[in-house]
Amino acid sequence: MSIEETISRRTGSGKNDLSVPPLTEDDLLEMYRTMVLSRTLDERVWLLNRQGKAAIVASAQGHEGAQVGAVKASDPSRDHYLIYYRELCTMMALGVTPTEMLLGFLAKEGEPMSSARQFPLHGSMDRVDIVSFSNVVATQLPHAVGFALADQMRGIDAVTIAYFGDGAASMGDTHESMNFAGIHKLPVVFFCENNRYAISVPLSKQMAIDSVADRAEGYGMPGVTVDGMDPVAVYEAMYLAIANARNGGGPTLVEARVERFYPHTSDDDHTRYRSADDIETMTQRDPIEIMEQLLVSRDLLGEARKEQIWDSATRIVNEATQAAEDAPLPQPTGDNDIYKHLYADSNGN
Amino acid sequence: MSIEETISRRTGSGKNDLSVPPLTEDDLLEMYRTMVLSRTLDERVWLLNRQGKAAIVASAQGHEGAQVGAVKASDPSRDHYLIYYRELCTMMALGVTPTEMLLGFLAKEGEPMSSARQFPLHGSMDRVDIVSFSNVVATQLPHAVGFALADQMRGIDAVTIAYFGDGAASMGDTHESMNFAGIHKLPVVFFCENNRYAISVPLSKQMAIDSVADRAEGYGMPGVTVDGMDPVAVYEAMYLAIANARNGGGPTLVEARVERFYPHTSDDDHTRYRSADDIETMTQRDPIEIMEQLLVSRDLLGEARKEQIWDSATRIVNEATQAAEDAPLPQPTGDNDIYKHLYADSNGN
Amino acid sequence: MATKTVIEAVRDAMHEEMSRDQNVLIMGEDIAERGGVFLATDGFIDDFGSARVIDTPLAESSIVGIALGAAVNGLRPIAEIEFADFVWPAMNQIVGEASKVRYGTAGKKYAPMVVRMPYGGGVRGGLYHSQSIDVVFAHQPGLQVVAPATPYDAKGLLKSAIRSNDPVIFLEHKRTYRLVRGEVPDQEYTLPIGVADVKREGSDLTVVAYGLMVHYCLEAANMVAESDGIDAEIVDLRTLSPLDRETILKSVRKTSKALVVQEDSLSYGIGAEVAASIATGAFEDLDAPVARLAGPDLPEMPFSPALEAEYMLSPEKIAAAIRDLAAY
Amino acid sequence: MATKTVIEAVRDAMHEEMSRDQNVLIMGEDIAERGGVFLATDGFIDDFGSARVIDTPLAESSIVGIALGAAVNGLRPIAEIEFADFVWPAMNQIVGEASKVRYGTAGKKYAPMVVRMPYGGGVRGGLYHSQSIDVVFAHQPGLQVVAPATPYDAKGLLKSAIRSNDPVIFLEHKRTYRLVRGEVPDQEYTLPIGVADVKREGSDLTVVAYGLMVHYCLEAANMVAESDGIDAEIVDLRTLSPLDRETILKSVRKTSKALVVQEDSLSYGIGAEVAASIATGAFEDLDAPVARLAGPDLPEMPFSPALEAEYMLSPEKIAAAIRDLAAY
Ligand SMILES: Cc1ncc(C[n+]2csc(CCOP(=O)(O)OP(=O)(O)O)c2C)c(N)n1
Ligand SMILES: Cc1ncc(C[n+]2csc(CCOP(=O)(O)OP(=O)(O)O)c2C)c(N)n1
Ligand SMILES: [Mg+2]
Ligand SMILES: [Mg+2]
Repeated sequence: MSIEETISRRTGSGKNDLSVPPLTEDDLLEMYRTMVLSRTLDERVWLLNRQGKAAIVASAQGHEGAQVGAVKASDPSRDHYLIYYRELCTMMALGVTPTEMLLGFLAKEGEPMSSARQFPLHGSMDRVDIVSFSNVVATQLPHAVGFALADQMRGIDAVTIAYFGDGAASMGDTHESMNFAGIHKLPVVFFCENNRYAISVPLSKQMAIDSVADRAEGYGMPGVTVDGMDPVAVYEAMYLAIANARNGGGPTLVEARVERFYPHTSDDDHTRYRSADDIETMTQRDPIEIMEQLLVSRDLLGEARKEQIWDSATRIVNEATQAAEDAPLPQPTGDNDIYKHLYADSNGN
Repeated sequence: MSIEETISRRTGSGKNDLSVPPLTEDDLLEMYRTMVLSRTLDERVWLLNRQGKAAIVASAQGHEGAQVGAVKASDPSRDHYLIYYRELCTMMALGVTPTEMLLGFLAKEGEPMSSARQFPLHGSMDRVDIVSFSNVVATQLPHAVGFALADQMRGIDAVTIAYFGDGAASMGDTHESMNFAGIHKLPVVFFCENNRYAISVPLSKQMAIDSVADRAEGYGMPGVTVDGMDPVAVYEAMYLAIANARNGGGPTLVEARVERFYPHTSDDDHTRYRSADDIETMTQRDPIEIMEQLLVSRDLLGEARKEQIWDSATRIVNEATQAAEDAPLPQPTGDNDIYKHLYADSNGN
Repeated sequence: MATKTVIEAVRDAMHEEMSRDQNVLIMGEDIAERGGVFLATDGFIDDFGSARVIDTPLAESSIVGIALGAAVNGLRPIAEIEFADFVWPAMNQIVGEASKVRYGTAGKKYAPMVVRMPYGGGVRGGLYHSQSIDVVFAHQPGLQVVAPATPYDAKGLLKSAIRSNDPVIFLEHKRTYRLVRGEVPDQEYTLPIGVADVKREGSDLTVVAYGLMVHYCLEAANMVAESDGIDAEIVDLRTLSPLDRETILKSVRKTSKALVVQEDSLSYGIGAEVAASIATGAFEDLDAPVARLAGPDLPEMPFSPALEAEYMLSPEKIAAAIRDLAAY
Repeated sequence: MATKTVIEAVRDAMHEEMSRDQNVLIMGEDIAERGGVFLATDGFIDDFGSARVIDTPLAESSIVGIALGAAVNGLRPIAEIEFADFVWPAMNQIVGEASKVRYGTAGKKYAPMVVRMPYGGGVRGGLYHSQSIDVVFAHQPGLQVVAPATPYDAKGLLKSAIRSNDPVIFLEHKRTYRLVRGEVPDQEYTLPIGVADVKREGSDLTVVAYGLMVHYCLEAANMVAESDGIDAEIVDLRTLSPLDRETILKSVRKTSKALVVQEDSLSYGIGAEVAASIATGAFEDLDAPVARLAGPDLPEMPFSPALEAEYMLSPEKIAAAIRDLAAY
């Protein structure tokens, strides 16, 4: 069944109400640039970690296509992004700068999400509604549902995207959230980045089924699985899900099948639990290469432009590294007083 | 799809491996007697509650067919019953006496499950492995899965039945338990008594789907819905599920559609939230009458025998009431010392 | 002034705040048509509609987690947990998440929400309808924990809780719901969170308590005044966190003796912090060791009446402890 | 005697018990092929097989709840929670359920299980990899709560925990895992749960601590001995519940002064019960108010190094508190 059919069957809307605007050449190039920038920055953070400068990194490598496709389908000026730790490319796509990201990884002063109180990618952003309160897996799903409930109640036209992994699908919070969203037909899209592993636990020990999307029916919502290595396929699926949510059609569960190219985090060593074969084959498809092939096939990318894009990314990341390394570590005084922001002040702020 | 087909399709066993032994005349009469006894005792407890003698009662009226059918399909000499509070008829079918039950409702000395420390039906029995540790909805589901895991690991031939309601289906614990049982193909049957209400919350506010059994697919197990007002239908479905579990086929989710004839508990008033229509129609089918019709159609029940069975139940319940009323309330000394059974003694007991 | 019960005061506070502020909503089990199992929201569904009075599925973690998301995104949800005993599945969303929103975003996001729940024993609730879960919340900075004893306090504090821009755990002792009556002003008022209250002035010793125990302590104080001429001062904590150490210490510095009373089991309970704070803060003033009277260190309160009574404190038990302390 | 780290001692204890008793199994996230994120179960999958070393789904409530069911039905499960910060979703199954099995069945059923978890800060763990969650367990009668500081204690106590017929919460301070080394006997031994240990004898004052703080206190004691000639006695609680008040009081009666040190935030923490127990139990002996040194009342430990250091106690901060108390 096509994604249009799956969604329209469940929601009762006509299939023809749902159509996906094709991506322009600029869109495609921008997506590619973002993925390249994310990959370059990601590599840099691993380096900084190995140098003892970045305490921890959870890599988005292999997830970039899914992440850039999902953001492209959304509207950053009004939508809410309840991310988890593996969303480096999502952040890039939403316009967070490499310097801002690196301030997070190096826990430096000026870090925008939590003032370096939290792990990288945790806290919230001001410019775009990116939110990730905690490291506890799946807790963001009920939060996302609450965001959507608040919007629905006040008639605010925004969609909330709840990001999570295949491991997170096992948590009780995931079940409770999807159930509530289904009952109230809330404008939320559950976006699962299924990379077949939760740290070391493979999918077969995480669930007795092959596809997280198969759970959607049990919550009265459409569930679709998409090739997460293909940014355009993810864009299309997410566009339909988001459009449907925006039109009052309720939630959708979109599962993007991706690969986690690196170990779980910089503290992990995946050779302990992944077979050589598995490691070898998982990188045979790379979302960046898939995007390159598309661009090449459309005559949008030649070797020169490609080199220029990669070089530009390196330059940007170099500058960002410099800026972040130069930034001071926050000292627990003044604005960074650790006693600040415990409760609202007397003005309620 | 038939229940045989559903189960065999999922588990890969041949349909013909599964067959249900027909119930004998004695079986049917015994089931009827148990239901009548349960109904009579249930009525009595409401009376005792209205007289201020029983602190609380959650009625099984309307659930008796499902409960008696499920027990009939199991083997009390080895199976485990992880019940919840609404299992009065399950307890009767498992051979717990009306006196024992009434000692629980009146919180009297000699109460067999918790020595009157807990609400009625909470604690555990010695003769049959009936267990219900707590009032917190759905917590018994992971316990049941743990029971089954322990049996599976040691090659013990026992099946665990996990009882729960439609409301309990929403809890995270339910999701996590079914997921684990599915992965490890554990010998557990999830038995949902769906009475369309969780206290006052109707099914439509509990889930966006019509049938709890539809969730089973998402855990890689068969899910079947059965008319819970028909004891024989429940027996058959549960027999197949239990036999399949015993044969290593793994878990099944069996949903029995029942009606809750009385308010949630003696503290509730369902006219606040159920329409007159709903209350009127829900009692139009009664599991006891359905059983009577079956018995009559098989020439097993005439008016005289029927009267004798009901009279006998009343006599038994009268005697039990007397015995329970005569029993003393436990005093916090000696065996009922409230400091007892906090931790094991020095012998580990 | 009208005389109200605690449950009426709770209902009135929510009704007034929901009428006053469109962004206040209430969600929980059985709160809509049923009006709540204790009728705290009786009639709300008619007055405010199903968008603002939401019967949730039976799933506490999501009740709190969804309320939290809605709070951060602009609403002021009141999440009702049907009994405090059932809040454990939601502990992660309360203690783990809600408490850290403001802190963990360095003030950019915050969660104006109230989690209400009936707690406490002496109602034949057995192991799972009698629990005191207060210290688990009180231990977590970032939460405010309120536990009123009277209709007046309940109403004024609940209104403040709903208006607070940070999460409040609002603990209602279920035995006080209909048992305790008191005067409540007709005109609107609020009471500040974080301020204890001297419920009886006295000169011989200080008794610190909260919730139902305040009433038992007041009864006990009357007993010992009559029988032994002991003049006890009763401090009602009202807010468990942040703890108003100042009011407690002021009283103990005056009386030089302190008894801390708590319904919950003794060890690591609310009374431990109160007693420790007194022992350190009023060291030079104390004429006797700080005494604690609490439930026994048992998993919970048993069901059968005499067993429950053995577990539960009573005015008589408190009076005996007061006499002992006075005699030190 | 061999020198081992804490994590090696933990691993050895489990390995020995699993070899000794077929009914012991371990379940948790990443414990099989991965050998645990801290390698506590390194190699177990090869030695004991996948039926006894179970990689669970990412679902803490079920990890504990299933372990509980298995325990009641005859096994001795060890449930591993990957980080203590992630135990909150399982709180209901631990505090609500496991603690009450024996009590609520009047002794007919019981739950021989251990829930192990790495806790504590000073590891750049930020808000969600630094938490001390000890008091929430210690407050619940029916649980035993163990928090060793040394390899010797960790091994002996974990073996006892696995053999106990009632649930044990076993708290391993993750910063001690590789940092702390110590002698461990080659022959088999167990240590009794519920018994505190004097880790340093001294005459001037008593310092009570547990976990990582024991080592910081020992360092601090050496500092003040050298710099000020202060002779501090260090009591390591080892078990938080049941609390060994006797050993604590014996020490304080000797020294007449007490400092209670706790990494966790101050209010309603473990130290409150210890301080309150001392203040009451040793009232006549105390020459100074019981002092408490603890983390600040903040939601959690921040991530950036200087912020973390500001939150976290250190030997220097403890030494300063010892000097203050000695000078009282
Ligand atoms: C409740 C909880 N349990 C355990 C952890 C430790 N942990 C962090 S990430 C992770 C695996 C998550 O896997 P998945 O959801 O598939 O996301 P992925 O990392 O593969 O993108 C685990 C177990 C946690 N953070 N929260
Ligand atoms: C976790 C939890 N939340 C709330 C309650 C209060 N409560 C007791 S029974 C019940 C409804 C259960 O409904 P269902 O599972 O459908 O079973 P039924 O009573 O209809 O047989 C509720 C909400 C509880 N016991 N546990
Ligand atoms: Mg994954
Ligand atoms: Mg029901």
